[in-house]
Amino acid sequence: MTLGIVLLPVIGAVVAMLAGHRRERIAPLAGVVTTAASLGAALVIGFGHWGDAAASALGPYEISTGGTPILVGLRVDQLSASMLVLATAVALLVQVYSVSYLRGDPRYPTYTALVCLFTAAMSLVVVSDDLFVLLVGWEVMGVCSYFLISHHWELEPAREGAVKAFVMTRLGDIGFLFGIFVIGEAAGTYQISGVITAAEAGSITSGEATISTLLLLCGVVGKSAQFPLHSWLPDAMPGPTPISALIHAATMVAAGVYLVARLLPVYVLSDVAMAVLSGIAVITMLGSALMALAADDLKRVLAWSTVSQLAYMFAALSLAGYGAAILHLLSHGAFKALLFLAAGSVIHAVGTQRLGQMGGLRAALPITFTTMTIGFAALAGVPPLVGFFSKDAVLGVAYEQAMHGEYAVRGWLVLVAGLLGAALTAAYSTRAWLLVFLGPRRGSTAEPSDGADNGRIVAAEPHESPWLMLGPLVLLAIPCLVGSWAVLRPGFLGIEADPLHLPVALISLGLALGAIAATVFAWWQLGAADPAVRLGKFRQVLAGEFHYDALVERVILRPSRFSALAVAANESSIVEPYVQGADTATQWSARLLRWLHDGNLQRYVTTVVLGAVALAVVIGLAQ
Amino acid sequence: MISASSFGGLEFLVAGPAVGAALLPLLRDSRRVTQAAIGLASAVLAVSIWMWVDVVSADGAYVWQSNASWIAALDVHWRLGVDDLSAPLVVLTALLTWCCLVALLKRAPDCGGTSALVGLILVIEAGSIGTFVALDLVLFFVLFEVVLIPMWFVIAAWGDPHDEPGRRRAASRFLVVTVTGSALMLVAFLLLRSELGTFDLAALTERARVIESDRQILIAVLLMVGFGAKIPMWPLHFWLPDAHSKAPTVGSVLLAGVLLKLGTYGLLRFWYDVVPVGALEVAPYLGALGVVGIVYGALACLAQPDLKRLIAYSSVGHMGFVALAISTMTPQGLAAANFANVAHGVITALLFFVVGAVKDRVGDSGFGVIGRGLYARSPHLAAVLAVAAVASLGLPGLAGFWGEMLTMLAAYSPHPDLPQTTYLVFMVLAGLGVVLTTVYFVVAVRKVCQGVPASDAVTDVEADEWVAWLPLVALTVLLGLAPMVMLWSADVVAALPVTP
Amino acid sequence: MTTQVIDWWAIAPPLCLVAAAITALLVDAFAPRGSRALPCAISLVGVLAALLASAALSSHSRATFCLPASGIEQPVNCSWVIDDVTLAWWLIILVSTGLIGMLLQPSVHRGELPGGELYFLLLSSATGALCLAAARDLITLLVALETLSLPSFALVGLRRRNRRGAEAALKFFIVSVVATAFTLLGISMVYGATGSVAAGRIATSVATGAAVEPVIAVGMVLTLVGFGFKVAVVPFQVWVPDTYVGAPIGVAAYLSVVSKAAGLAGLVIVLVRFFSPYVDLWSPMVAVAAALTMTLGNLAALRQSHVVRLLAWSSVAQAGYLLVPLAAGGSEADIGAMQAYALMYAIVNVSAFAVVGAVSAWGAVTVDDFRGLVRTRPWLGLALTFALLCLAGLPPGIVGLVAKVAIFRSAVEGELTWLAVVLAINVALGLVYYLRFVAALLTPAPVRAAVAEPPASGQPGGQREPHGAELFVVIVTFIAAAVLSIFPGPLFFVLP
Amino acid sequence: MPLLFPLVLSALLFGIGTYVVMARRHAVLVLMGVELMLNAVNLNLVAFDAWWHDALDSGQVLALFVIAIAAAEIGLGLAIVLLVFRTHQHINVDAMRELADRDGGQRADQEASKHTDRGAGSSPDRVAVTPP
Repeated sequence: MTLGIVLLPVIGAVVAMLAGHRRERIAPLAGVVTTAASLGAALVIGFGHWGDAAASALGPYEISTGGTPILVGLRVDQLSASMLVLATAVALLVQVYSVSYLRGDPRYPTYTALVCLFTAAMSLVVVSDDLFVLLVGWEVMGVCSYFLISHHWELEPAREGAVKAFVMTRLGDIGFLFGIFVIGEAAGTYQISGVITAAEAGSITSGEATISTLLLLCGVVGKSAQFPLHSWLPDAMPGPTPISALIHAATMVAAGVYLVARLLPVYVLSDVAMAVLSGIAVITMLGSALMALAADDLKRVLAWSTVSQLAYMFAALSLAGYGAAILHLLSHGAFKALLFLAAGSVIHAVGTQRLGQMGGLRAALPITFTTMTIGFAALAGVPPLVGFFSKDAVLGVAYEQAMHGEYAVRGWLVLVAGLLGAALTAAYSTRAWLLVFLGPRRGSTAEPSDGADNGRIVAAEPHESPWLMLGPLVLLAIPCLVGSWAVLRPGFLGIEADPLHLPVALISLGLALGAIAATVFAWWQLGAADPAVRLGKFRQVLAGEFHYDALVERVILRPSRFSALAVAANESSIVEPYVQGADTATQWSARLLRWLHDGNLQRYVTTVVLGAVALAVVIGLAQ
Repeated sequence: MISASSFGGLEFLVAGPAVGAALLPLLRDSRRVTQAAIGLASAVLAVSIWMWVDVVSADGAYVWQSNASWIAALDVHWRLGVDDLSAPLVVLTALLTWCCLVALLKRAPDCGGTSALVGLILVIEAGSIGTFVALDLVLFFVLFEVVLIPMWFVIAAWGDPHDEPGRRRAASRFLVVTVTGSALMLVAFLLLRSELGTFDLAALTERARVIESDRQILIAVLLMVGFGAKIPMWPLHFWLPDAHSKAPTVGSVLLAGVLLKLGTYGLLRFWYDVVPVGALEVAPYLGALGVVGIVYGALACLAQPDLKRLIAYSSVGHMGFVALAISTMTPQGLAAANFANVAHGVITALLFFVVGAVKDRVGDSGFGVIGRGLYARSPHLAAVLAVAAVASLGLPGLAGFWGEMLTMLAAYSPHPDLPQTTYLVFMVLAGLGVVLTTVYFVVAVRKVCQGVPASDAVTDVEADEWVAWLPLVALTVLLGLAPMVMLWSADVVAALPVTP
Repeated sequence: MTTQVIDWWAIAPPLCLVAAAITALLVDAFAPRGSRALPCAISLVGVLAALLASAALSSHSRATFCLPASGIEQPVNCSWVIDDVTLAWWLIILVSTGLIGMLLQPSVHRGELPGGELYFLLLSSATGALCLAAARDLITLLVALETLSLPSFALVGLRRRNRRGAEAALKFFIVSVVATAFTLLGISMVYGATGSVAAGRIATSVATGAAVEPVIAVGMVLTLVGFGFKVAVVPFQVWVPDTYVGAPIGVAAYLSVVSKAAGLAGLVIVLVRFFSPYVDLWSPMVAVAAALTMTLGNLAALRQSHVVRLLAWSSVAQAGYLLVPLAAGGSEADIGAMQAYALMYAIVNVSAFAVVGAVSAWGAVTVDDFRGLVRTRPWLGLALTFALLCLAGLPPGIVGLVAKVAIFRSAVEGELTWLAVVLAINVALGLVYYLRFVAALLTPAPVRAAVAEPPASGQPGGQREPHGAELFVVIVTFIAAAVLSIFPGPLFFVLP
Repeated sequence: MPLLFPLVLSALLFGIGTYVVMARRHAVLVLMGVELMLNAVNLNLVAFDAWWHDALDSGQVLALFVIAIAAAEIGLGLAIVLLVFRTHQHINVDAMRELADRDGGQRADQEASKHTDRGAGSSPDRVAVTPP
């Protein structure tokens, strides 16, 4: 069954790839059917593990490497089961949504195949019980993401973004790989359950734990777009919007959270790693929320918001708040997927991603408006939507730690940052919502190629999307609404998070409402213009995203480009002449010999005489 | 089960292609020659797979052994045998030869004389397989050299049709560097002989430990330089890019897929089995050169304006990984080197096939000439190129990953007598190389496959090309998903005593 | 004084040659014009007879012209010894002489060379070579060396009214006599230091330390000069390119094979039979000379475009390889390796010269003129390609490769690893020019029409079919090299 | 008579002979130099023979051989010199450069080989004839 979840989408991918170009119907069908089957299997497994702490395993099968063997095996527990359900469900919705969104796209079969492959890879990451197998899924996700971002490879930003995303995540993955080495050698196994057992049994020293977890963190930071490898995610937005929903919001970027959660027993062994994680989370949380506040691209706002929300989860994990992190992961998966898909619907309608060219779409897109409002509200933390409660769980963990936990200092830090972040989140959500749906309609469908993901010229008058696209929106809106009921149930999915932390909840609610009110006020005061104007000069800094890319360019890219040129120059100007130098040397020696053999008999005789005399002298001396 | 050694299975693998090379061109019609050669290559492939099955069940011992005196006065014998180290390479050679011949069936180089080219390819197959299965040092050396002249011809006569002096220079450079290396290797072999009095590899393995360590170091150094020229190890790599960029497609495929492996195979065989003590002293230097090769090759690729040269330089990097793996002197390193060898053979061969196809279609392999948007102009071709590139950059789940991963793992815990910190640095630098490899491959894909299609459509992959390429694609995926296909022997190999 | 008993069987092979030489001269003088093949036939018969006679000797070693033993310190000492080594040299010398004899016949046929004189001189010179290999005292050595040399001067200048032949002959002659004068000086010093000219007595004297110390060593090296000259050891290689280029090509082949083999035999006899106690003294010297010779030869050959001069320098380089086993100490195994290499070299080099001779007759001089030979004359082209690859020591020329392995082995077992490394580099260096030549042969389209198209009739360098004798030599040597490539065993018939 | 005298004389003779061979351009003078060298050796041999009281008189025998060889050499040498004179009209040893290895000399080689096939031709870079 577990294997089926992984294999079914692969079959779908193969079918779509091979037959998709022949018959138009096959690819969507293959994608939807296999993903649906996969979801079905995931649900069966998920319900099997509902509230049940026991894990089921498959394998392990041993691969010898000459050293510590690799034990290939699958293992499903509650965490993986819930992740499976999330991943396959979002994948299914995205598949359905894409049928309409990408209708008529000649690259549709490839697209479906890659989405299927991605689903399989994500499932593999979640159910794998071996670090190397996990890495396989992890990187296959990365490469699927790379290909999908560059779906519109005629567009410069798509190509740029794909390369950036792939290279940055892979940079982190090298650290990840080394982390696996360290942890595997320390624990004597690469099996995840084995590593956890070893960690709990205390057979991993804190030094080993620190090094390995920090190295693993490199991969996590890369995959989940946390500081300092955060900048690829917004640039990945030129990819098709459903992809952004699936890969860059709900699942792949959350895999980092999943991994840290899974290996939390090892992380807790290392204070340093936990502190670093807190630091990263706090910086990312606030920084990216600020950038979301000033971004002029709807998808970019959502991307920064994703980065920020992921940081919440890491913040919870850094305080050992396992349950809160997972809750927030699941709820974020739902509402962020909803937001992206709704944004796709908006973009589909107006043909641009620029906030400055939207506005007043409430009437034209009623269903999109409704569902997206629910999504924004959930993001902003408006009760009783699910986002409020899951964020509260995170803040609650921080509150507990700050008040009477062992990580008091970091608890306070996270708490303050989290509250500030909540306000910022509410502000940028409101801003985006206002700019998209309210106020007058600005701009036109001009310059569709300007970052718009599919570059299609759309009719001047925006219209509601077809039901194949709206259906997923509605379906995703449901968990946002009723999810709170599930979250509030104690022991949901066996996750023991306290339901509500009243003081923190009240403060955060107050901050959120205040921020919403302030944003709305600024918007109203500016005459339905962008409230970010109120930020003044700071807006430029934020819109420039703290000039991080320029810094990377100057510190990393330029030197490596320079060294590459140096090597190339070396190849052509040192090695080549080195070869030709040998050539010249032989030429000169040949010329010397030619001089010696210039036909002059007396020179020959002299050579012979001198040679004989020299021999005699040498031998006389030698003796 | 019938014992294949009783009817000379290995003799068939070596002599079959050689005899075929001598007789087939008599058929006159070059198409018929190629067809017959494909038949022969299929038989060789089948026998080699049968051989592998036998090797798998043999647990590390030499199987299909045979022995006949050749030059009595020099104590040289036709000693053949195959074990888990050589078996995969034999199968790889047989497979790549088959693919090359299939590729030649319809699209031979313009220069004509396809029959002769087919004959030369068969000679290369015979020589390479012979080198892998030879258990006599002089025989090894002779067969090692057998490959050279045919390859030289392939490059010099069928290479880049636009640049005759260039291809000849490239071919000669290849030959001269390799011959220098192999002559040094011969010196090492003869030193072994003078120490131990035999050319028999199996006997040498048993007796090697009596050689004093100074001598072992000398032999190990000679072997390192000798095989290093072939691998090619970093400062000796300069012949490779030229040879590749001037060679015809089949030449590049065989050069990268088979000939480079002769070097790494030799180093593995002799360092681990025969002079482990000396090798331990020299290993850090090999590791350092390997790592320099990795980073240097990757940097050279970054600024490379020609796709074929880029892949050639990427070979320098990949072979640097193999060198690093060998230099760890652990069973894991051995397994890693062996895996990386085969993986590189498969993937780079595929890459060269694809780039060769592109070059044949547009006339050159420079980025500027190929133009952009190959995804649109020739979707399947571009897709195969992208897959091969992704495999080559070491994506987990494809063949390239396990070799590199195991190499770095081996570098993380090298032989206890080796400097641990140094190897840690090697590992980190190798990781840096992996990142750089990613960069140049995605940049190359971006330049070639993506972008607004610049010029006309390019003929897409045709049926015969699919036949030649699909085995490689399949093997890339298979090795990536089921590395145990190659790694089953790792534990057997682990039984080898590396420490004296 | 006692009367000597002469073992006529032991000196039969040279006598066969002498008889054939005289017969050839006389027959040519008195036979009617037109029977130009007769001297060649006679000398081939003589060579065959000499071969048969040598074969009859092969069962056990013989000696003649002996000094009786007088006391313990003066054991029996023979001036003429036939053992396996001698017989191997004889085989190499006789086979090459026979092949070269055939190679020269076309020139005789065309009237460029006088048949009687040619074969008389050739066989006389070969007689000297045979005697050199059997000699065991300084007088016999000297006389044999001169018998080898003097006819060869005449051979070089044998073409009538030929400027280049005359120049070559004069240069060859003068450098040679100077070298011989030094050899004589050396011999006189050795005699002065030991009081004897016989190998055994000199060896005993050297071993017991009775010889006068610095004089004997200086005498030894000066004695070597004449032989080194024959072998073309640096710095006595100066005459080689000019002489080869000026001489008829068959004579150049003779100089590069027979004369060189005889010189090697002389070097071996002097160093191993006379001065083996001084092995520590001469071994490094020979090693350095070998290294210099091969390096210089290869470097000089690199830039050559004139085919014969290229082969001339290649023969200098090969002389360096040939010296390596001697440098390794000259044990029986070493000499075996040297002779195996010399046999390979003889066959292959004769093959190369045969093709070059045949093609030069059409006016081809430079490597470029040989372009496309494999296409236009497949047999000649393939034979030359194969010969060059054997000289380079690369498969398919496995015979050359195996012979090189033997040489390398001598170097390594003689603890001369550095020389082995120099050898390795030189093998690669040599490859460069052999390959250049091979590449030209295989080029599909000839750039110049020198070879491919027959020039207008009546032109002196006009293309014509190669003579049957030439073709025969080419094919025989090609087949021999090919068979030896598959079964290299017979190459090592003298190895213990 | 002490051994030293003949040896010194012999060394002088050999040295003079060597000098003549190296320094004189006239072929006949060169031959005379060679003759001097050979006779120096003869003197050596005879002196050593006398010094050793050699019962076999090897030295003297060898000296006889050397005389014979010298005669043969001179005979052959003069014949070659004659040949050279007939083809070159001079016997100046350092003026004969036709066979020399020149830079880019392949053309000259070819020209020369064509000329020589017809007998005495004139080389393009022939050195002026100045018989001594």
